[in-house]
Amino acid sequence: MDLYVIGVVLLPLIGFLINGILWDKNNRIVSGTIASACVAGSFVLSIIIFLSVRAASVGERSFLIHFYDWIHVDALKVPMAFLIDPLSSIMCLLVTGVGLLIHIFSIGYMDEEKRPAKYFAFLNLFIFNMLILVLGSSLLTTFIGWEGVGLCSYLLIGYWFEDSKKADAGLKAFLTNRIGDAGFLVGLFFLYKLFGTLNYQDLNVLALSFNSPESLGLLTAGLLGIFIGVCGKSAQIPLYVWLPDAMAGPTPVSALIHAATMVTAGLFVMIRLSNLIILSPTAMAVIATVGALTALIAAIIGTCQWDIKKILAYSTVSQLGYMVLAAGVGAFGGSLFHVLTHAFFKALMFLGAGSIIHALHHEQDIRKMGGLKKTMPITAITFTIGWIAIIGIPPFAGFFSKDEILWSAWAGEHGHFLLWFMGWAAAGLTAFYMTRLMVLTFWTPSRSEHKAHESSPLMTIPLVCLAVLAIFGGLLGIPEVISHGLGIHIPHFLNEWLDEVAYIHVIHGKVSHEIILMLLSVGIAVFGAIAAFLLYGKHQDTRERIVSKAPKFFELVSEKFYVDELYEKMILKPLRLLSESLWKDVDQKFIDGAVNGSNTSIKKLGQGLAAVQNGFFQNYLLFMIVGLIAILTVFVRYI
Amino acid sequence: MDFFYIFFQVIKMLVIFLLMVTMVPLLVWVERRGSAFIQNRLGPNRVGPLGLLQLLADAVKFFFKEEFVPKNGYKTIFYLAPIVALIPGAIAFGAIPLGIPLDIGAFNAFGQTWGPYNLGFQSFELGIGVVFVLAVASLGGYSLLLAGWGSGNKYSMMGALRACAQMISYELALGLSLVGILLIYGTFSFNDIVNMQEGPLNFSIGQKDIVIGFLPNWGIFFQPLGAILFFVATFAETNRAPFDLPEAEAELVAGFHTEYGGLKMLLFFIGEYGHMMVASALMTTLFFGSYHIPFVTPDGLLSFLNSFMGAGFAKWIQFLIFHISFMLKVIFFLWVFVWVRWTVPRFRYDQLMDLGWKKMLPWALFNTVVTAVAMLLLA
Amino acid sequence: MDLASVFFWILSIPILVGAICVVFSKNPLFSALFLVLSMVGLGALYFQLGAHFISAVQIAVYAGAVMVLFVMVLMLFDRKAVESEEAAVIKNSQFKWLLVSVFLGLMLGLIFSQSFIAGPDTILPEATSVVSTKELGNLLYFKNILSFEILGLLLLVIAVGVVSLSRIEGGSDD
Amino acid sequence: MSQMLWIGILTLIVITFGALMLGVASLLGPKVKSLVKSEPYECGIPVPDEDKSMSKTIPVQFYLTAILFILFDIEIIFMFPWALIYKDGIEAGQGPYLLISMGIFIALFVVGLVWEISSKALDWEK
Amino acid sequence: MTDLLSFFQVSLNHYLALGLILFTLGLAGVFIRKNLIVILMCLELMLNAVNLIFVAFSHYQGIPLGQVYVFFIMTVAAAEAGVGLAIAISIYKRFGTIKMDLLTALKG
Repeated sequence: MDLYVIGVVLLPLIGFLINGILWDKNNRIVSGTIASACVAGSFVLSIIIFLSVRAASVGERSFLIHFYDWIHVDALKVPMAFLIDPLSSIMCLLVTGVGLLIHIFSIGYMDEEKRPAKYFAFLNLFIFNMLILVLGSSLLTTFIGWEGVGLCSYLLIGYWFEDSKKADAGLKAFLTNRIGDAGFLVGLFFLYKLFGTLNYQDLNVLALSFNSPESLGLLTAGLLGIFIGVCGKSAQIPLYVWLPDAMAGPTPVSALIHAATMVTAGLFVMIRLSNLIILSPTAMAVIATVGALTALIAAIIGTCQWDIKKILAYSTVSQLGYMVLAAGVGAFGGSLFHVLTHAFFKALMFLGAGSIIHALHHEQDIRKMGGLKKTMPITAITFTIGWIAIIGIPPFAGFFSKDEILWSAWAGEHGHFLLWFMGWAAAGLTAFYMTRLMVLTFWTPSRSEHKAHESSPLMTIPLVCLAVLAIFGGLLGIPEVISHGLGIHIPHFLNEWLDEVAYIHVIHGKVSHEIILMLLSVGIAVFGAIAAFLLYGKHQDTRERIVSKAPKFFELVSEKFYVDELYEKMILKPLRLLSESLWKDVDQKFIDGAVNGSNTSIKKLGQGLAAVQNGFFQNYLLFMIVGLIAILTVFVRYI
Repeated sequence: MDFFYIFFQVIKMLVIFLLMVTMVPLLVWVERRGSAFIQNRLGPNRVGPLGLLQLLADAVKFFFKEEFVPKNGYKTIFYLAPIVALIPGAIAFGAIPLGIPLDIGAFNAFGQTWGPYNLGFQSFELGIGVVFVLAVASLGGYSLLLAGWGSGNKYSMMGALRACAQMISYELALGLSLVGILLIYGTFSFNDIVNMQEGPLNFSIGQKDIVIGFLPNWGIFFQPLGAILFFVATFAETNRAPFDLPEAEAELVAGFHTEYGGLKMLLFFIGEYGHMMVASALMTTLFFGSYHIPFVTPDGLLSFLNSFMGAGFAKWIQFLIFHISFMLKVIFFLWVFVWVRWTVPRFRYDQLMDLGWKKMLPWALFNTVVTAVAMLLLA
Repeated sequence: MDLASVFFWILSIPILVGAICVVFSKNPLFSALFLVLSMVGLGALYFQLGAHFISAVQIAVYAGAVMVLFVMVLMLFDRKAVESEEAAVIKNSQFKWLLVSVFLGLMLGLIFSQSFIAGPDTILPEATSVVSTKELGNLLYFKNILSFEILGLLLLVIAVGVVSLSRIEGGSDD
Repeated sequence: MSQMLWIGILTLIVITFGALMLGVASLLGPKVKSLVKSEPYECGIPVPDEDKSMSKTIPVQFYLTAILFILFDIEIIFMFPWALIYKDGIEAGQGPYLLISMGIFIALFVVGLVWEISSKALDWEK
Repeated sequence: MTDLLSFFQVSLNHYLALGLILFTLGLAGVFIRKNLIVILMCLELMLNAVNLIFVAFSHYQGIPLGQVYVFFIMTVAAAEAGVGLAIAISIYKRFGTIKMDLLTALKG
């Protein structure tokens, strides 16, 4: 078992090193295949691990592989060790599986790139870091992966650093993540202060026996700290601004990092700490509200975006909002289920968008697209599958996971009507902007001047695989109601799988309520889709009328609620002012002044003293005599 | 320290000082007659018998000469110089015993008896006789410098500097030559030195005492070279004879005397001749047994005199005889001064200085070392 | 008031007058002559204090040799450089005079306070007899022979040094 | 102590004698003021006082003789006490010690003298 | 009356006072006069004052060693005067003046 784990982790690192050495060779096939081979290897190994975990009996499915003691300072003992248990094995599968597909896609995508080796090296490094994050046995080892992943996202977003805007985007992503990480660390310290250890297994054990109300405040603070880290990494309300700009990177990168893996890291940590989160209701309330709000606002902004990748980015933010909402209401199983399903269809849509952009020679504005249904059939079909999955039409994956979240938001003991309503409205808006996207890119007549043609097989095969996954993803967690309705007992596979690792709650709402909610959510999805189809299809004029009725509101929305400008004004400007004043007044005037002042004063003193030594020997004698007199006076008085 | 003692002392000092002062005209007379005799001419014989009163006439003439001070000279220093010239000679002469001590019996006057006194025939007897004379002699240089500086003109200044330089060079030789004789005597006070020179020549080599009957026990036989060096040095010390370049008429217009005339000149002469007398007196006391007569001892003479006259009277006669013998010796050396002056040609200045530094000083040093080694070996 | 005290007071007059004139006289030559006077006075005082040989040495070395050197050197300089308008200097340095007089006052206070406390002559033993030159000689040649030899060396060094000093450029060898 | 007295008295006598002589002479002597007479006695070209050639170049010999006189005079003065105790020293058996110590001193004296002579410091111009 | 008379009775203090006055005069001379030669003379005066005090103490304490030291001081003072004047002469030759206030080359 240890060998497999080492293999899983080290293979991407080896790929990174090899590509690193071939740094400036511009043979993309060679470096691409090396990278994909490595990821494939680690994918196969993670399958073996998954199976062996599955083979183990239900009770002891978690294996701790201890390499060495990384930090050993009297009480603090942080081992460098990997924890293999149901949660990490499934995440491993997700990361390596989706990673492999994206690697294959990007071989095709990166055809006119100068130095593909560099790109593939970074990708492998990203996978390596993600695996450490996932397999980490303690919060600190996870944190290492956490940082590594942040680094790789920066490198990959700013991949075309010659263009200053893209470089700024990379920097923005990195900085916002750093802010989040700071919160994460503070939370870490609180938890360590409280529990004295950071290992997940010990934490879970301590969590069960935690009953001291007075340290509840400390626990909540710790959890909120960690939640800030999660907001940073998984782009929640305060710190989501970096994700839309992260689209500046190459599209496969967006697919891999900003859809499937990195953004879900926050959720992974929350699930790991689920036993703790359950203990503090206030933390859960905060998390739930933030999640719901993010989902709603991101959806609203998404409706007015024109750049294809921006739309997908905001939809990712909104879906992440759902996952956090699920964690907030205690449906940790549901949030992981949504993570998986979302990874499939979002990666699918991003890669689809990638092949469109690739075909239209980097044209990203959907107003200049259209008519791609006929010219790019495979991309079109796979994209429509993804579209259906995301808006939540029953047989597809999206419906089941979103429905479970909405149901637990409504019926869970931590749930609340408002949370459900926001989630529900967001679902409607998601349907609206996704269909808007589909209409403008595929179904309306072509508006682009480029002659689009289907992408190479290298790009289309991953699309197809992802499409299949998007379709059958839902089977992982079919809710009781449906399985009960259909008469066959399909176990909610995921909840059972996670039971021993995380807190899986059981909802005791009435079956009728559940069915009504399902119908409601499907209804809102269908309504949104039809509305978008009409407004962007034949009745362009009614859309103009609606927009003209409240132009400022729509302008506000299209400008993303001026959040960036808000940050700029509220935080960055004062910060800049503060630093400038610090630089000018404090540093220059005060400190330099003091330093220069001291030496000029000493120089003056020196000159003053030098004047005394003016060569007249009688002056020297004067001093001698004065000294003599001084001694004498003392002497006379004391004899 | 009663009244009479002081009275007798003062009288004694006056007598000795006047003795020196009256000797000066005599010496001048001797000088003029001597030089005439050497140059085969007559010399002063108009005034008084053999011209003896000539000096008196000169002195009277000097009194009536005009006194004036040169333009850019310093008045006070100009007048101070002659007086300063007098002092060293007189004081040095006072320290030298001129004869046998006189003891006066007890007598009574003013109603009380005044105890017997023993008056040494010298102004004051000092434990540090020899080095005192040397010290006072070294003050002699100031009169020259003052005269030179006071008279303000360049020639007298140069003359004064040269004379002083010469004087101090030979003072060195003088001092060093004395060291030899001091080694022999082992004391500074003149009285001890004189008493040591009594009787026949006797010294001890190893443990044996050797007595040479026919020679008196004088210093000359112990230190012949020292005596010669000493005598030559005194010539230079008094700017006499071969060493009188600084105030030689032909060379530097009489050197530092140029501006002086009249009585001030006379005082300078008195100073000079005083120095000569001190030199010859030193010569006699240190090397020629002061008042000792070769084969006669003071007691022997006294007993001989008692045989044919009264005791008190005999003492006076003995005192007188010894004094005369001392004076004879001094006059002999004075004559040598005069004699050398009119026979030996004058030295050139650099020869004079070379002689002083490069000949006299080394020889004196040699003499000292030899005596010291000899004393050690022959002890 | 025995004879010694009389002599002390009589001799202190020329010494002090000489010393004061040395500092105050305008013409350096006069100050030199007054210094000679004060030195001879000191010599007499040494005689008074029983140091006969030292008084002879004082007169022979100090008064007779060093001051002769001073007078000669002064005569060598031409008048203008030597006689300087010193009167002004002496007059307008009141502060310096104040300083010096404070020093004098303090020291005198020190000396006399010392004796008054302990009474005029209790602290000081009665005057002892005259120190003969032989005694001095024994001390010098048996106890301090080393310093005596070093002094000999010093004099040699000075002799060589002075000659080379006077030969520095500008010296006239004519 | 009394010897001091006699010396004092003798100096007084001499000074009064000298002052007396000068006083009488200046009283008796005629007082004729005339410029020529008080001119400093000059033979040859009178050298004006100011630019005396001597101002800068000082004849070194006078000064050198004087300083060397001081140094050697002190060395001679050092010999006097030695001369005194030498005779007793020999009786007391310290003779060689005294001789050697003074020998060193005299050696230094000789070295100084020889160096002076060889360095032509004392050579006067012809 | 008697203590007045006793004041005139000479003791060690009187010699010390005389020596001190001489020393101070010498110090003042060195301190105030501008002429280098006069300064050297005042220096000699100060040394003489020290000698006097030495002899006075040796006389009153009955220790003849004091006089030996006076002996040494005299030689050193004479040597010092000689060298001082040699320097004065070379200064005179070099700068044409021996006024101290013009000789200020040695300064900071």
